Amino acid sequence: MNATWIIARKEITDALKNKLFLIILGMLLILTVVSVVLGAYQVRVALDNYTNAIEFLKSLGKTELPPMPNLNPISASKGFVNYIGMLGALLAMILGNYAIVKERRSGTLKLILSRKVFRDTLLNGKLLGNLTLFAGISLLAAAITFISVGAIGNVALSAGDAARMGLFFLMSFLYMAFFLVLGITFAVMVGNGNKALLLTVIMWLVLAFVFPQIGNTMDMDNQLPGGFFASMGMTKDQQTKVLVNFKFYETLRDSIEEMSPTKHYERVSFALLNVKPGFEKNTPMEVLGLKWINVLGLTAPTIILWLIAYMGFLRREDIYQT
Amino acid sequence: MRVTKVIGAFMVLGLIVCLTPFTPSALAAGSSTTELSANYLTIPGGESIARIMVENKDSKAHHYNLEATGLPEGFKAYFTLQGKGIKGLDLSASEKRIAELHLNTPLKATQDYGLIKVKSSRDDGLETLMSVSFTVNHDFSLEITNQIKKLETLNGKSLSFDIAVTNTGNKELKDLGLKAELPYKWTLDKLTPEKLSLKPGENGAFRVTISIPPSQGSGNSILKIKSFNGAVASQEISIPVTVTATAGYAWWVIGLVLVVGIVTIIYFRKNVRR
Amino acid sequence: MLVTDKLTKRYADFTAVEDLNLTVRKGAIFGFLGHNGAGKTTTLSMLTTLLLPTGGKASIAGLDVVKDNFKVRSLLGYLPESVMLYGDLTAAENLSFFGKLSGVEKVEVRIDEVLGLLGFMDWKDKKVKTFSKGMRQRIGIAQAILHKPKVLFLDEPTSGLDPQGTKDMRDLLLMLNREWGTTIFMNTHLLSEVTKVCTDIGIISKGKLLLADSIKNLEQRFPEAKSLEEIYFKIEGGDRSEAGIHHSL
Amino acid sequence: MKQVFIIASKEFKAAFKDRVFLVITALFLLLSIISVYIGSSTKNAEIKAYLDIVALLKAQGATSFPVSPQLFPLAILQNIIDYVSIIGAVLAVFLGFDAFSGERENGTLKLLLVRPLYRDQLVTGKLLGGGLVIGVLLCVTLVFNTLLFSIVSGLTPTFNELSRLLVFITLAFVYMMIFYIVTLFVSIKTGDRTFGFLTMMVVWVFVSFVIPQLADSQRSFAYALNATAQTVTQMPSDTVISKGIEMFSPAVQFQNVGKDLLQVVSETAAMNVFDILSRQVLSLFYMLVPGAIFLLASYRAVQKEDVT
Repeated sequence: MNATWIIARKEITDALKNKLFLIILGMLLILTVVSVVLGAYQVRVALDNYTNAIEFLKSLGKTELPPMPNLNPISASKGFVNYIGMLGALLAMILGNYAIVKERRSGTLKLILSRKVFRDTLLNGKLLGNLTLFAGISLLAAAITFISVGAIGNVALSAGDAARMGLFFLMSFLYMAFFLVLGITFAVMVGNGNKALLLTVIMWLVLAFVFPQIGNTMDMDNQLPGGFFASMGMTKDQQTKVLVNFKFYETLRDSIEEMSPTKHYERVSFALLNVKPGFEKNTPMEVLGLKWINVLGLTAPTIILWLIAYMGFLRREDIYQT
Repeated sequence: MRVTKVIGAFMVLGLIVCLTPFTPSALAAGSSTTELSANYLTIPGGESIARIMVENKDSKAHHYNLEATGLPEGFKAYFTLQGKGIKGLDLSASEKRIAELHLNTPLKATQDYGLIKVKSSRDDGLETLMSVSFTVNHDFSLEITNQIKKLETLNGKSLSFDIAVTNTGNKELKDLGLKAELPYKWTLDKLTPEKLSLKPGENGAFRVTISIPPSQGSGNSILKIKSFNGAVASQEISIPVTVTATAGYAWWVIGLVLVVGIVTIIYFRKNVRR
Repeated sequence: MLVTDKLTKRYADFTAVEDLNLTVRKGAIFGFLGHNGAGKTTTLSMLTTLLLPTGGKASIAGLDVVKDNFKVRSLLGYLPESVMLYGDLTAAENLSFFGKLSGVEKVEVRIDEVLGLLGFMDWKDKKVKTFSKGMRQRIGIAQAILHKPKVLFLDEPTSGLDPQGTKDMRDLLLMLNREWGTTIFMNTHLLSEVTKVCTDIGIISKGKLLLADSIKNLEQRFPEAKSLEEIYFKIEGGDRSEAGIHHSL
Repeated sequence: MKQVFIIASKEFKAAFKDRVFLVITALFLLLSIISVYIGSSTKNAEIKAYLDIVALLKAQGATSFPVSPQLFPLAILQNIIDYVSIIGAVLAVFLGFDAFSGERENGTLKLLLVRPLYRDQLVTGKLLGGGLVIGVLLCVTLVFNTLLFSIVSGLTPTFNELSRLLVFITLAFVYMMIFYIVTLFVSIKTGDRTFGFLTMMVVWVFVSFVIPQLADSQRSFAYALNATAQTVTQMPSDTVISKGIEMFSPAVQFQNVGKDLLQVVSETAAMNVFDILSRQVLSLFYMLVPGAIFLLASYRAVQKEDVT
């Protein structure tokens, strides 16, 4: 058997014995069920409400009926975006960190590296094993979602919706993969396992909360909403004048947001799940085509981090320290 | 070519409500004798609102069904109470409330004058009738035309398109402006001409230039545009715009990945131990 | 000075120490012998008030370790088996912190005294995380004797030390006993150490005390034995010698 | 009492020597400063834009002007509520996660407990030390941001505003201490500090995100049908279940009270501090209960601890 695969299999069995991993995984799955069930139920209620409202309008003789509010069945997993964003990322960071640190603590890293194994093969095996694990988690969550939406929401998913949902779970997988690699890279680069974990978590805070928060704070939507201009009846000259003042902020804000894989994940997911309006009429592949930059923003950092981990691991001499 | 035929209103909705006599027409259910009548102005394709008071003169609570009868062909009517559609209302003893009758005039209405009856029927069978008359004003009417099915552009760029307007009324319309409701952070850069005056039957066009902020992600948005002056407003037309994000950022990222990749390969070549 | 009466520590599934009766006289250097897992550390933990006994009594200088635990703690000094201390603090900062907690007056002066005694002044302002095992052990001793304790408890004080370190530690203990009159209670599995330092010994196996006496008395009781080692294996059950306990001699 | 101070002062010094802690502290300060600076300057721009329009309208001879936008100066600081409730909580976790398990792994716990020091004094000392760190941090944030705000916006805070700020900082302190206390408890209970830390991260994710999210999904959406405007709008309103779920999240309670205090909610923006506090007494109660429970539990757990 191939060395990569041997290591990968060991990773999977290790994770399935890890108490914390199992606890968080359990929570994630329970939350998935809860959020999907609640979401599906809400879709149903909303649908009933809307139908009633339409009936009423029709009976009043109205011919121009309000458009269907945003109650597409696949947005049932809207809450899931957040849970994966939080717990999935946490889970990925823990596994990534443990993958390296546990070998160093138990001294087994020396034993492995003194065998007929290339250092990059070891890393590949670790990555492969953990990715398989997360692919499994994504599939499981997807299965739960499909079943619940069908059973509770009482809405049949169209092929397009199912494809969108599938793509969304693919994006979730990519998102978790990023944090997995982040955990591994920090564990490789920082000698002290504990410190590496803390740094990984700080990095997570920065990417998933601080950057989007700064983006929000600096967003004029919040400070000078479109409504402001309108209510003031501003002329366009005045508008542009005010806006020019914010041009610098706007660029800075934008670049900060672009650095956050969380933001990219959110953008693709919300478009796929129709949480963000404006993509209802597109086919799933069109959505991806429109959002390809975000998919890139989600995967590119993973690849870069991974290459850095390669280079770092190859050079590390203090790998034998605990 | 898609033409959204919309006729402007002489009196916009809110204005009608304001001008309506503050003593609403009373539909004094319970006393069958009273029959008041008021005259309302309306325009083809527009909606006017009549305020109707329903009073319960009984000492018991009752439910009242409301119905508008005698509508000319093509006309539609419905009732609302505090903005919500109703078919009837409940009144406790001696209570009175004001409902609104919405009258929709069809675009092709030819008559100048009409009369409808509002009937309230109490749950114990008591019925009351009230007349509401209306005058259709054919003087002012504005049509807005949009030749564009869909616009496509890149973020950070600006976009120009034409909006045509036609005066379909009997009088001249002066100082027509254009109001565009844009997505957040989009700006209206230029509007030529700023104002437009149209004689009856005359056509005119606005050239609109808007700019899309660089931070706008890929996706579909909708512009809502209408033309108006102090007296008339056309209805709103919607133009879908598909924005594609410029790939500048993407090239940087791809470039970075390539650089790191090459560095890694060189690194591996130079290191003996793997 | 130190008396235990049927001292017992029971856990849910096993008994670590059972009915331990022990007396250590004032000024003695008591070596508590036993192989790994015999119950030495558990006994030491109970005596230093870290663990609550599940049965029996123990007292130090007439003070009960449970009832008067607080007073007992101001009498004793303790060196755990592998002492780490606060890695980010310097030697002096560590000592100052622990000294203050022990209620030492003029702690800075005492630190200099003790470090001088240990020949450790050069490392006073270095961070502890940069120290070797032997240096850490010395700074560990420093924190234990900073407040001139009446009784000093040591858990395997020489484990992991090189020959020079072991000798220094021995000399230090003898000096403390001689100059300050400190009673010393040390856990060890090294017989060689016991022979060179201790005045009294106790042997514990599987939680039970097998023997406790002064070295002098033992020599009289086992006149035929050539060494302490022989006595130990005789009492502890000679079969263990084949299991390899002598490797630690 | 002396013993308590010795421990507290050591904790205090140790925190500011810890590089990881310093990084996250810097992050916290940086964020709050950015948000205040941007908040103040956009408010300025807003006011200026309004004045420009009024001037223009006057020049055109108009007699009626648009209403001045409602400006509540403290609302500029509103982002700090989020920072405290998210980053502040993590900060408390970072501060406390190895307070006990770290001592245990180091072996210094033994050294502490063989000294004439009551075990509860140890807990009190740790709490005091952590409290000092959090307190200093919040005070620096407050002073710095108030100054910055005054400089950028040119406004001096009134008495009401100052008292609101003070109460808010106190509340933020209490909130962060709750996290510190729970972390301390976990640290006493778990042997492995990494495990303890991750456990607290899970708790944090739940309190700050999952519970609010779950509660949000349980709000009932009234579908208001507006026939005139031909729209169907969703109006979220609290339900018993959503309220019930939120009870378990001190973060939500903190945000509720914080928003009132920092004039984010216009209805309460003019009230005095006491009215706000009495209005929010239930939120305060829900927030404090877990803190109190874990405080007692921590003292109990330390007494029971067997050090081997």
